[in-house]
Amino acid sequence: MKAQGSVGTGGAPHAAPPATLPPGVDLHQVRPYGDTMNDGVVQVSFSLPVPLTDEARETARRLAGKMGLHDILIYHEADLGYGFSFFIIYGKCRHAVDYARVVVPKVAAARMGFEEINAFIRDRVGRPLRVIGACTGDDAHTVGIDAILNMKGYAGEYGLERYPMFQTVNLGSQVPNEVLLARAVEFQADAILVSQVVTQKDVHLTNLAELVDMVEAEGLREHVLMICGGPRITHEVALELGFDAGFGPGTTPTVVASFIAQEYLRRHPPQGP
Amino acid sequence: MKAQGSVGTGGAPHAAPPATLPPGVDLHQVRPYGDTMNDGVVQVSFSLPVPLTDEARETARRLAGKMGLHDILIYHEADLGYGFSFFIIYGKCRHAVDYARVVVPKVAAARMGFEEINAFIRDRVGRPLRVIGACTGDDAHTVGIDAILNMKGYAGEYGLERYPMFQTVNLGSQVPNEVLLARAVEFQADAILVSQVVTQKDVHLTNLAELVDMVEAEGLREHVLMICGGPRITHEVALELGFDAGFGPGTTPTVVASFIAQEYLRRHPPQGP
Amino acid sequence: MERKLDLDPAVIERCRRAAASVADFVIGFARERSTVSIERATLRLMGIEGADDEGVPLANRVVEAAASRRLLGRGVALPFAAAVEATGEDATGTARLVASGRVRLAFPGPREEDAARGRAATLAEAGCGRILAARQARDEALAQLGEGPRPLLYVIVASGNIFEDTLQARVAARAGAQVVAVIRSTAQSLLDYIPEGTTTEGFGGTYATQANFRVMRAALDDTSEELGRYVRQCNYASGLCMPEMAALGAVERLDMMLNDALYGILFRDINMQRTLTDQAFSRLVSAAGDLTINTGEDNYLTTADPLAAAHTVLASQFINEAIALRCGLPPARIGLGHAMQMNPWMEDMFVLEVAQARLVREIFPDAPIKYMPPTKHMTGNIFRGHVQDALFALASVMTDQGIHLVGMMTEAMHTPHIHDRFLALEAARMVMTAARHLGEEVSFRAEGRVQARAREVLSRAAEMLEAVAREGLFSAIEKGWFADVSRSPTGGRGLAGVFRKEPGYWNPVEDWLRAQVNP
Amino acid sequence: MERKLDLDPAVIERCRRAAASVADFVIGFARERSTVSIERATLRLMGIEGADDEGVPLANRVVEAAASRRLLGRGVALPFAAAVEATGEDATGTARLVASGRVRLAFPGPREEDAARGRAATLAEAGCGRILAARQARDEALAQLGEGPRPLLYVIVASGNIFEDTLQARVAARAGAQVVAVIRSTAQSLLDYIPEGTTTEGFGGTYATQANFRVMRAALDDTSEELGRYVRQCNYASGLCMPEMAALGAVERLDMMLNDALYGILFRDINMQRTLTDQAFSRLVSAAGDLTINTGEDNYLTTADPLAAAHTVLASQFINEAIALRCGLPPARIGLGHAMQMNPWMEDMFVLEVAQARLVREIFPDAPIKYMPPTKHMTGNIFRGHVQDALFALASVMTDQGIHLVGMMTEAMHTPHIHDRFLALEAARMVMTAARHLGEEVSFRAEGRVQARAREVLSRAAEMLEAVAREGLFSAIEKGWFADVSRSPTGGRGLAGVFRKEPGYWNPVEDWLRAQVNP
Ligand code: B12
Ligand code: B12
Ligand SMILES: Cc1ncc(COP(=O)(O)O)c(C=O)c1O
Ligand SMILES: Cc1ncc(COP(=O)(O)O)c(C=O)c1O
Repeated sequence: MKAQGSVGTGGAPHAAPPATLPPGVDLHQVRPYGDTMNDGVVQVSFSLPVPLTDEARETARRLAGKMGLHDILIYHEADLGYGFSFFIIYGKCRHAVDYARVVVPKVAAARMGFEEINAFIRDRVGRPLRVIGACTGDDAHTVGIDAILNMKGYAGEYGLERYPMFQTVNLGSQVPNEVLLARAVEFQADAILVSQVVTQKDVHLTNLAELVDMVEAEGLREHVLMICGGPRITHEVALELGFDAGFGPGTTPTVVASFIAQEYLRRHPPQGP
Repeated sequence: MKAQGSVGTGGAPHAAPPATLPPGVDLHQVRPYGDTMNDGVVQVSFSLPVPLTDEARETARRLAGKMGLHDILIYHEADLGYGFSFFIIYGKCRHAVDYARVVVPKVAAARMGFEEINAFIRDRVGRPLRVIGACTGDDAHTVGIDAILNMKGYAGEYGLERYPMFQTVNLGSQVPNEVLLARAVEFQADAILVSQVVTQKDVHLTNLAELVDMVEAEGLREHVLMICGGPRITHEVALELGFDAGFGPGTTPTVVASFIAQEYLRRHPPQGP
Repeated sequence: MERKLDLDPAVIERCRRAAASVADFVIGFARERSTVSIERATLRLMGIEGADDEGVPLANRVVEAAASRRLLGRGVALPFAAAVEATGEDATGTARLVASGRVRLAFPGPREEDAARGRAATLAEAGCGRILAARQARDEALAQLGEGPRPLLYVIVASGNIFEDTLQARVAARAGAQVVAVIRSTAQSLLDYIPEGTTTEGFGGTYATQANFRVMRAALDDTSEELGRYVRQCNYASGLCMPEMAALGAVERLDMMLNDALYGILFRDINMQRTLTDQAFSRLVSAAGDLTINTGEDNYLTTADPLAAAHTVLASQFINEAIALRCGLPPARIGLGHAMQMNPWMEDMFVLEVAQARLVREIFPDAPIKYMPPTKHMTGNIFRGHVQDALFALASVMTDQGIHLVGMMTEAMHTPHIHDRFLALEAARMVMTAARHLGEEVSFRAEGRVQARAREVLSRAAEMLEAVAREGLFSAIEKGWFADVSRSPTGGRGLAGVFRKEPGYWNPVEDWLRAQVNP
Repeated sequence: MERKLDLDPAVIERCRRAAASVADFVIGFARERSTVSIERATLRLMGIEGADDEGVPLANRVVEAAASRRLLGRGVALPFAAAVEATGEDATGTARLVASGRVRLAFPGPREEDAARGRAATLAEAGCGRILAARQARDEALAQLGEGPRPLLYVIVASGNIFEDTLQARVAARAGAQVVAVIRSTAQSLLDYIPEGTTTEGFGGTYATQANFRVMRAALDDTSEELGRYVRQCNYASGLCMPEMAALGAVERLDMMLNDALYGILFRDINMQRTLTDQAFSRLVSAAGDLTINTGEDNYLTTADPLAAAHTVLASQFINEAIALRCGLPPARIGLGHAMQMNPWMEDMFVLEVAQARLVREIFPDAPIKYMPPTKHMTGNIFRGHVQDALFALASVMTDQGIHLVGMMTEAMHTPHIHDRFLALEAARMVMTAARHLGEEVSFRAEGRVQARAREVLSRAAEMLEAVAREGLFSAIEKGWFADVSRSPTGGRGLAGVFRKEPGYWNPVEDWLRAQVNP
């Protein structure tokens, strides 16, 4: 299978073929697909805080009904004991989405390679960009931020530390926002990179919002690029929080580097000679 | 684990403790439970007939929204190729069900054991009951009906064939409704047992409904108990189809035998001396 | 093949000897007989295609006509060839005239006989040529593209709609599937004719038709090109139309056919004389077309107890092998089937299944053993099911199986959804990658559970086979020795379609096939 | 323990020798020092409970008071005992007075000294008596109920609310869990105090408090009765309060404690002098309480590459073992940790993980090896994850692990939901039942992939350990030899809480503990 290039990724062993559309799909009415166009098949599972009884089963069925499913089949049920029951349900979903009208904000930066990015910064900016990163709050998950910043890098790409045209500081784990801000100021950072992995009780949102407020309070917001990332971070969420960009699972260094370089330039257009 | 009695069953190795209710559950507002009362956590998965793009992801998210989920997280996404994408989603369900008001029809027969049932029929009916069974239509799945009727039985219980007080005929697989009816008449069956396992395109419902019509057309409906079973059969469905009872997965012979004996007696009350 | 089970060759030899005598009986029995389906297959291979206005295949019409005029006993080929001579039309054209009653079938008079025989031979020649063409095309595609590592990952599609099926087949192929089987609609095996044209409605499967074979083959050929890997198509040479299915499969370049000596008898209540006669002919066809057959022993354990009846699977495999060899199928094309069907909650179930899987592997070293996933003990608990299938994949890679039917977590409930297959293939590939050489690394304790189980199953199979040889196959089946199912020699469907060959019976297609495979 | 890997005893001996010298250094280093947390643990074991009105634990207040008056260097026990003598109150009452400033701590004058020492000894005696009581209660429960087969199935609860946690723990126990660990709230290990009372809010876990320990213990005792099987409770003797956690755990009858020499240093950036000093004391406590410790090597491979760094895990296990032995923990209570962290898409990953798991098993035959599930390569694909966990369960039962942390299909995303645990336990039990004696049945090819890998890892561990012994542990850590993380001896949290014992340092609790375990 290795030969089929699936190492480290899984999914399909073959690259995706040109994205075609299946025959007969109505892009204004996109529905789930099981084995027939528009059959609407959906799989659902959940527990209920009631013991497994006929009534519990019926409750599960009605809940699925309220979710917009019909032809509901309870595939599996289990009594978890102590007043809990578990259900696996299949049904056909009434709902459809107008795919043709969906619009999604995207990171607006062409992806470049290692050499390209260094050349880009050397020629257009003329000096290395200063990047500071940290895993803030109580979060000790540094693997993500290290993947982006450290020499070693990620998924076969070097981290920013390896780029001649980036000057980097990685503060590591459990960094209070105060500390990050202070170090960013003394380092005169062009970009602040924050990682948040622990998300219980949305603690990551609180941490990130707080940092933005502090940076604004310092009147630094327009002088520095603010970028966040983590398994639960999306670009959209980042924008809502007041960041300039957000990166989720599987992000590689070049993606981030490309964004920093291009976005920095967009904000600091070179003055004419 | 064998010792823990889980052989053949799985689920929990221990019997369910007395069905308690978890503290703090509101039976008028029962919601899914993840790890906190009323958190409403639900897991959903489905495919969409569009290639995996940011828009497809957003479409999946909106679909989950329409199902009544909030705090929606896309746990996994995959491009299936040829214009299909797959999603695993978690979210919190807005819906709740009034469990306290749920009422479910149940098979109204006290479950008895082998000896008990034979004694019951001997004393109250006075003659063996005649039961005929078949797997009708194109369905060749006889394991289910055999489990109920044949000597061997199921889950450690003897099949009806083994009961002195049942006279049984098992027509086996792929029996046309006409044939089943004809044989039932000549056998003067007290009960007709039908198994339906293949359910594609709801072929089982069609088959079962047809049999009921034929039996009624013959004017035999009130003289014979009609019972169906199969992995997709519920008592409720059976009643809707005009059967007297329906039995689903895991049914054991005593359950069916108890019903036949008691229901027969209910319909043919012994005349006073 | 490394020998890890320390099996006694003498016992294996006993099995083969007993199986040989059973097979000789079957072949002998079949040689003296033909069936309406064999005659129809003959006509199809002489060039008849299509159906009449009522949708009845012309091949059926012609055989009915021949039967009604008592001509079948000596074979339909000659009278039909005579009619072609007379009308000057091609085979299909002539069949139309016969169907409409405008031409009556009859044996040629002495003067026409030579011409008729000549015509019959050329028609057979031409028709059977398509088998060779398909065979050559496959050889070239395989030589050019290859087909990836073993075991071959085999999945089913069964939407009922051949066009949906092609979509799902392509998605599956891209996800790693190497063989795509189109499951047939629930009742097709009981039909005594093959439906015509493409179909979009089916129950539990999609109708097997010549047109559907073509549609799927074309889709898979496209995909094979895209992926740079040849993807096989599989269907069923089974049921009442077994010989015709084999013929169409060979012509339309299917690569595999489910084809079993006993399945139809045991699980479809098809008459045993019918199935065994059809069996011999259909395997000749598969041999000529170089198709791989998959036998159906895996099904036995759905009705019988896998622990107690494992030896019946092995016994049947010996019989299937012996029959196949006598039909000219080389071991490399005999995909003997078995399955992992033990209760997953039974202590050491995995240990015993590994013993069985390895046993089959070592006894039939050159056969591309077809290993079937857990089905009987699958439940609606798709998460648990996914793990059962993972254990199955591990047993498969650990014991060197040839064809791995990828288990679906939803097996207990529905025919696979598009992502069921995707997730199942992902899991199977992951397990097989992670444990790629585990089999090489481990050996089994002498006299341990694995070896003891394997030995026990083998010796019980030997006893059973010798008993069957003594008892006779028919009466063994009647006594319910296979799959706990009992059938009588004169019961079941399709007996009326069997007849003894009369003196002078002639079948140029059969002759051509035998010449091809000279068994 | 059957030897399946043909390891060279000489190399193992080299490892133990090198580890011994590292451990001797650590123990020697710790002997000369104490920490605020050790002193607080001492006070708690002398009977101080509860917190002041601001929620600051009285133990912290008393140590602060002692520190502010420069009394710590000779140990807090004596001045505190003197205060108890003076006030006539019990330990907690006296602590209140000290906390409120109404009583000032001081060393007893020559005339009071004997009385104070006597009082200190009786308080220690009484407090430590609770450890013995708990130990006895556990022994009785285990003798009466037993705890089921090995490996022990270990699950975590982490709702943040101790009362939800008990519900989930009961459901898990009924589903087969034999050990329930309450994961701590994300930041707790960085707190230099232990919160008071029951808690219902936490991040990624539930606060570890004495009250929460009691609540969970009571719930598990109920369940143990119901199930007729003793269910263990586990928590963390880790972070800045390591010694106090160990003390409360021993008193409240926890059965296991995660407790590692390096984890806090590497993954929590806790100062190494602090952690290593706390470590020695906390292990004495666990030894006295007969708790099983679980070391944290499994974590290394989340930051380092499992293929390249597997030997660092083994090296650390030797060090943890050597330190534990010197603290009086018998091998049967040293739950050395390791994990299955290789990329599941790497060819033969399973083969190599089995080699590693078996290697650890054979080198530490009497340790209840704690085997951790795949975490790093888990993804949001819960179906794939469920299969990764199944492979893990198989490796575990195949290689005789002692404690099996049940993997959750949702590991990449959230702390377990109630049914995640249920499904995961079901799958693990199924795999372990089905493959119960697989390990007994298989042996590994001489010089094959399994044996070669095991040998390679062992010899690299030997080289590393000898290098660490030469280099010194501190500088080895500074050089990032463990988990690819580098820490400096003076960096990180909590160094301020470490002090050298002054001449005349006296700690009756420590004396009592040493007497107990006489290491
Ligand atoms: C490794 C790990 C640990 C290690 C961390 C070691 C270290 N130095 O990082 C250790 C063992 C210490 C650990 C401890 C804990 N962990 Co932890 N851990 C994980 C684990 C297994 C893998 C995380 C990881 O390394 N992923 C690999 C990296 C490369 O992926 P990534 O972080 O998503 O980063 C990528 C992208 O997100 C993006 N990115 C990330 N950050 C940034 C930043 C920027 C600026 C950019 C541009 C991009 C970017 O780029 C990266 C590369 O593509 C996860 C489970 C899992 N499989 O995900 C649990 C997990 C994250 N841990 C969890 C928990 C709860 C803990 C604990 C709090 C548990 C406890 N109470 O003891 C402790 C305490 C740690 C703490 N205080 O934070 C939970 C979090 C639950 C939640 N959603 O809140 C998880 C999900 C496990 C679980 N199911 O419970 N953990
Ligand atoms: C065994 C089996 C077979 C065997 C059947 C052998 C035989 N003689 O029965 C063989 C191999 C022949 C077979 C063939 C096919 N099968 Co099949 N088969 C199964 C399998 C694996 C197990 C069924 C079983 O035996 N269950 C065990 C019994 C004891 O359970 P049960 O039937 O539910 O019965 C219990 C209760 O329902 C109840 N009950 C049932 N009937 C009755 C009747 C009465 C009166 C009462 C009171 C109670 C009762 O009591 C029983 C005991 O508790 C299922 C998958 C699965 N794991 O369920 C697929 C399955 C049923 N088969 C399926 C299909 C599609 C086929 C085929 C049509 C495929 C094909 N095209 O080739 C063929 C053709 C057969 C046909 N025409 O029907 C599908 C059906 C899909 C659907 N929902 O429609 C399934 C679900 C597999 C799948 N996922 O595709 N199959
Ligand atoms: C040899 C063989 N033929 C046929 C079938 C099933 O198809 P049907 O019975 O619908 O022909 C199977 C099923 O596994 C089989 O093994
Ligand atoms: C020894 C040890 N302590 C502590 C922890 C994690 O808890 P925390 O860092 O929150 O104390 C772990 C995590 O696996 C561990 O192995």
